[in-house]
Amino acid sequence: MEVNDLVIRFRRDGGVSHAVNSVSFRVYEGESLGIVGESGSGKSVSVKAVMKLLPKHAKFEGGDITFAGRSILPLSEGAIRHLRGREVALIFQDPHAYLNPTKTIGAQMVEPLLFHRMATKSEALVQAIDLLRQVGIPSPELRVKQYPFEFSGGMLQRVMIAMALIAKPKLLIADEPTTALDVTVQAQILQVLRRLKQERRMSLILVTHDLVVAANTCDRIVVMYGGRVVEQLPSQALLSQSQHPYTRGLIACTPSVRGERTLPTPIGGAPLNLRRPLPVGCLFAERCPHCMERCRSESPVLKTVALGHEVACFLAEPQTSGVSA
Amino acid sequence: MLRFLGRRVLYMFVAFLCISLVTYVLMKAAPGSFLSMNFQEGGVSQVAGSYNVSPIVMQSLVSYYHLDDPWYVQWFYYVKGFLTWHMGTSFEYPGMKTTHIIDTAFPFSFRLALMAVVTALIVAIPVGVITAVKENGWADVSIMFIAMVGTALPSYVVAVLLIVVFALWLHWLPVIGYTQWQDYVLPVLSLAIPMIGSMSRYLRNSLLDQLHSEYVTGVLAKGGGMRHVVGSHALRNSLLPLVTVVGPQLAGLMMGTVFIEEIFNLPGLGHFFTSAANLRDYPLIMDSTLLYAGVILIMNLLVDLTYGVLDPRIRRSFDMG
Amino acid sequence: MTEKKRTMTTILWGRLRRNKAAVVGGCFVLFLILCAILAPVIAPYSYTQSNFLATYQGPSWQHWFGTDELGRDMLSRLLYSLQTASLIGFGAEAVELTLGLFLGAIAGYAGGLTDTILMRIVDIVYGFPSLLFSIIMVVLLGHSLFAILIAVSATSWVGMARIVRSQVITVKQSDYIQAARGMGATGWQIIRRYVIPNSLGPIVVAVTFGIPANMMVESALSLIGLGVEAPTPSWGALISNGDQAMFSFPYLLIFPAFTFALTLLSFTFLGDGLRNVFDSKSTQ
Amino acid sequence: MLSCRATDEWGERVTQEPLLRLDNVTKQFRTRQGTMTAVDRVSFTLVRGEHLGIVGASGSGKSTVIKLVQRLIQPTSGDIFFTGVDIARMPRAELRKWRSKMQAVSQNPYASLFPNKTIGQNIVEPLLIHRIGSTQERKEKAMALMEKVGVPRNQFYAFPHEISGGQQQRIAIARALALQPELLILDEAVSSLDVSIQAQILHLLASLRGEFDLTYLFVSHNLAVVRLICSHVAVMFLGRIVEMGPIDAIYEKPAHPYTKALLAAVPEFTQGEEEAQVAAASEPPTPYDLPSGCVYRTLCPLASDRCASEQPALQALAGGRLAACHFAQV
Repeated sequence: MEVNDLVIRFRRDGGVSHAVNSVSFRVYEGESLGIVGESGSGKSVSVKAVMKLLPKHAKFEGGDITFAGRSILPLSEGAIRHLRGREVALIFQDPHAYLNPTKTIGAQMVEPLLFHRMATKSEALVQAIDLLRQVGIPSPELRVKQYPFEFSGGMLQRVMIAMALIAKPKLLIADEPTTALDVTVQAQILQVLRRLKQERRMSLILVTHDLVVAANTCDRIVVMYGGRVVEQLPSQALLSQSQHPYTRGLIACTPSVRGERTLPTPIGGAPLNLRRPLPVGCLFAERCPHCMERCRSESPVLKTVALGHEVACFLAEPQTSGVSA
Repeated sequence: MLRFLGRRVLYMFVAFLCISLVTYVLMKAAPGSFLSMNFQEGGVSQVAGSYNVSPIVMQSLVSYYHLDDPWYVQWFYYVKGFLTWHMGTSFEYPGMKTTHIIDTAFPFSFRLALMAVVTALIVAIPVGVITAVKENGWADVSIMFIAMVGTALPSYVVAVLLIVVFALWLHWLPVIGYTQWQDYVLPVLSLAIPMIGSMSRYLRNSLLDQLHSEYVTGVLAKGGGMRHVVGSHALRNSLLPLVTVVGPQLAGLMMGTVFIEEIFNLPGLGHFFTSAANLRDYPLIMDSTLLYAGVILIMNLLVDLTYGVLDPRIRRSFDMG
Repeated sequence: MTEKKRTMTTILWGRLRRNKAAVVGGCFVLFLILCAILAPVIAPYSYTQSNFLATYQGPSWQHWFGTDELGRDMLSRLLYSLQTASLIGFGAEAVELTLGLFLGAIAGYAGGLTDTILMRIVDIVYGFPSLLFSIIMVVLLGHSLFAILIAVSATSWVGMARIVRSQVITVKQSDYIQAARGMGATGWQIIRRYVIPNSLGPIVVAVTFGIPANMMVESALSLIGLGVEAPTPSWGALISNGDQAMFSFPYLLIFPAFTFALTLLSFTFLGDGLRNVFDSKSTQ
Repeated sequence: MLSCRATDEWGERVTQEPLLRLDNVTKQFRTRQGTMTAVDRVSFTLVRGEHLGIVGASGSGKSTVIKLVQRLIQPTSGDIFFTGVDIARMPRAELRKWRSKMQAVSQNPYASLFPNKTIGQNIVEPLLIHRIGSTQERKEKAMALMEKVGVPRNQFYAFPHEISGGQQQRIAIARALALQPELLILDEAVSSLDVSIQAQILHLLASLRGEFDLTYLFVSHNLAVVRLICSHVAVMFLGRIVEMGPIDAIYEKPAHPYTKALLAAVPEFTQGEEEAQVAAASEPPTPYDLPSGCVYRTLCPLASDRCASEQPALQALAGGRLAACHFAQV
């Protein structure tokens, strides 16, 4: 999967919202990629765009998305449906919202198989029950007959994972899968995700606002700000080698239950308002502590500073010491 | 579910008693009715005199209507009479039992209403689905504009407009009579058009709510097409809010026939009701009111039951208590 | 832009002005109200003045909308029936609003047993065949304007009560009411300062839709001969009158039917516009 | 009563004057499914200058505690003392006075701001309610507060829906400060914000604490955030406090297994360390159907027969800590 220079705008009521302003990233087979950014950074829009699941008023204004060597953007609705659910599966932040409240769990779980005519209803149900057991749901035979409102958030997120995996996709995209959950449940869900990714050798894209979650779950991390990728690097390099001021800022902001009890250093200013015209130059300039004159006039492009490490900042310097990617 | 059903039926019964009590009180309070005689001075002979009826006839009427008993006994007989379909005789058509009039006229009105509902549903559901799927397209905007006009007008104004166009200008359809099928086209359409307007608007809006909800993205992400989204998920869910509006509308429709029958001169219950109202034929007024009330209550019960069938959340919560 | 003093009203007003159908509907409603008020001034003839030498005259310069079977000027009769309809429409709505606000607010705000009892009553009244009930009321109370006012509003207040109640409950449960309670606001302060202003939207919309609904009931009653006492003109009476003579003198049917339809439509467009304005309140 | 006040130094200097004391407070709700005990015999004391954090998962009753403290709901049993006065059963009219000394900032700033009033008017509102000052004075005060929380004065006539989430939360804080409260209740006050904004608000809270002599009662599910603002912490599970005490001691060495699990589950930059032990999937008990004995026992790795038969009471441990576990020891 490869995304290149993607630009997406929302047009509504005469206003334009610059949701995604040139985003590029790649996921390799069997790899897990974390996409990190705060609200309005365009991370959710980017991954939904991958499967063309955006509302009608979203417009692709540039760029290209390829999956397994095929370009996706020119595909017809019918052709893209062959990919959805079978090749690429998605799970979302709020499982209660993403399931039809009036149909049973079982009926909704088998849908990917039925849509793609991969199994009969009864075969599919057997698979569904088996998968529910794999994601750790007790007595799945009874659970498939229940409705979403009879599940807790954590249990339902497990159901979503099972449902996403039923057609054996090559890539799983998880959009903020644990944001709405309690920490203990979050830990369980992430563990399930990691385990299944290993077992099934699929690729995983984890979209999250939590840098820590991404770093702990994924091999590589893409940091987004204002609808652009500002840094891309291996997870192990995050703490020691990240260079973009925004990434550094995020790390500094993140509170911890261990170590020194000092207040985190905040990033000043307010997040970019994507409804206004975009500023010239670096989108982070206004909040950047190292902002130079050049940042206000010229937009920095991603440049490689080490193997698998790209930074979109004028101050970024190539790493001399070898870093294991 | 059974407990829920029991509670609803019990509630319906209570509501029916209340309505019958109100109509009963109104009937007693009506000025100029011999039924209000136990409020009047002088008793049977006096009233008989003022109605130009012989005291013997009057006496039999009095005992027939239990007018010498206290009010709650009278009320009891009134309700019992309705429930056992043994109501009094009409004033206007002496010798004719009101039940007889209702027996012949009500099915006519009911058929008219039913035809209108079926027509409305046949048109409104596809229209609602198409406009919702093509949200904000030209078809959606123009159809919804027409639907809003339809909603704004009462059936009898629609009737007049239809008559003007189809009977007066184009001479396509007849306006008077009720023997051949063409006679029914305009009355049914006049009843159906306002309903098509409001039903398609409601269906469109509730279907749009569903289509905008996130689970639709979920279905699409699984590889489903619009056909799956609408057919096996959204339409069913959007019927729930539709049922809420359709129920009371059906009830209103039963009454809407009153005016349509008046305009088209059709011999439905509404027609008799109108003349009964004008001529102060109290027994007929009260009995048909009770009948309409009963129909409305049954409709509401059906609406509640449909809720239970359509929404598992409600079904389960009923099970719990 | 935010340094200037602004209120929610001006913002909502600005939004309403952008909806063309609502503006046209609103202007027409204003025009109708003016016509109704000024009917005695602008009507070319009295609505009772008959002229047996000029019966069934088609539209002409003397009689724009023609004359009826008694030679009465149709334009004047239409203007006066507009007056009747407005009196009933607005008057009954005022009655409904008072009852609905009072009972709905009490039920919504008090909750508990009070709410249950009041809402049961509302449910039962809701189960009444409302039009038939209005008819019975007219039969019992007579044909006076007041009687019809009562007949029209007798059952329709329940709708308003339901809207008010649900609105009050929504607002009452909102975070900002909790915040106000936490600040130490008294119950009365909360109702006056937050509950009423924030629940107004749907109520205003309901009123805008309620007025034409009342007009419909009024004209329906007069259609079957139970409206205001003749010779006071009313749309329903004019329509039923025209209905009888439609093949020979269609203008007697067309003019009242079309003006009535136009009146109802303009109210509906205004109401629809208002609903959109209030719906989009929070989403900008 | 206001004789002694603590200076603000991370709650280091603590006076013995309790600002808020809950004594065996229980709150039960009657619902369709039966009686639900949302808060079960909760007791704690908050001294002026201390800052107490209440942590727990959703449904642990922490929000209910906050509502009880504000007396937005009435406790089923137990006493709540605020500045030494029992407010649990105080008539509403009298409560008004006390409420001005105790203000709250809620999780969702947008929903808690009056939508029909500009942000300036929102700050003026509590002053209006208590009829403090003239129109001009109120406006001046609101402007001053806006500046204190870092919102430019020229935003006075902006509406809540026109400003960003971080700004909205600043306004909510300014509004809470308008009445010069002693106790500021923060109900998940930074949970809905992005980390970069969250850090800004935390800084703001830390600086206001000294300036306005505030005592914080901070409810959050985020253990890391609570640690930055509070001196003490109470951990709740299904309506009960399972562990309570000075924050450093508890975070370093949790005594209750639930606290341990909570702390272990907080994601940390681990740099490839081995994964923390995560409990297997099991549904926590619902408040309608509590297990016998210890409420945590169905999830607890240490559970024994004694836990099923005997409900552990909060017992004092070394270092001023309390824990409700049969196996608790430090």
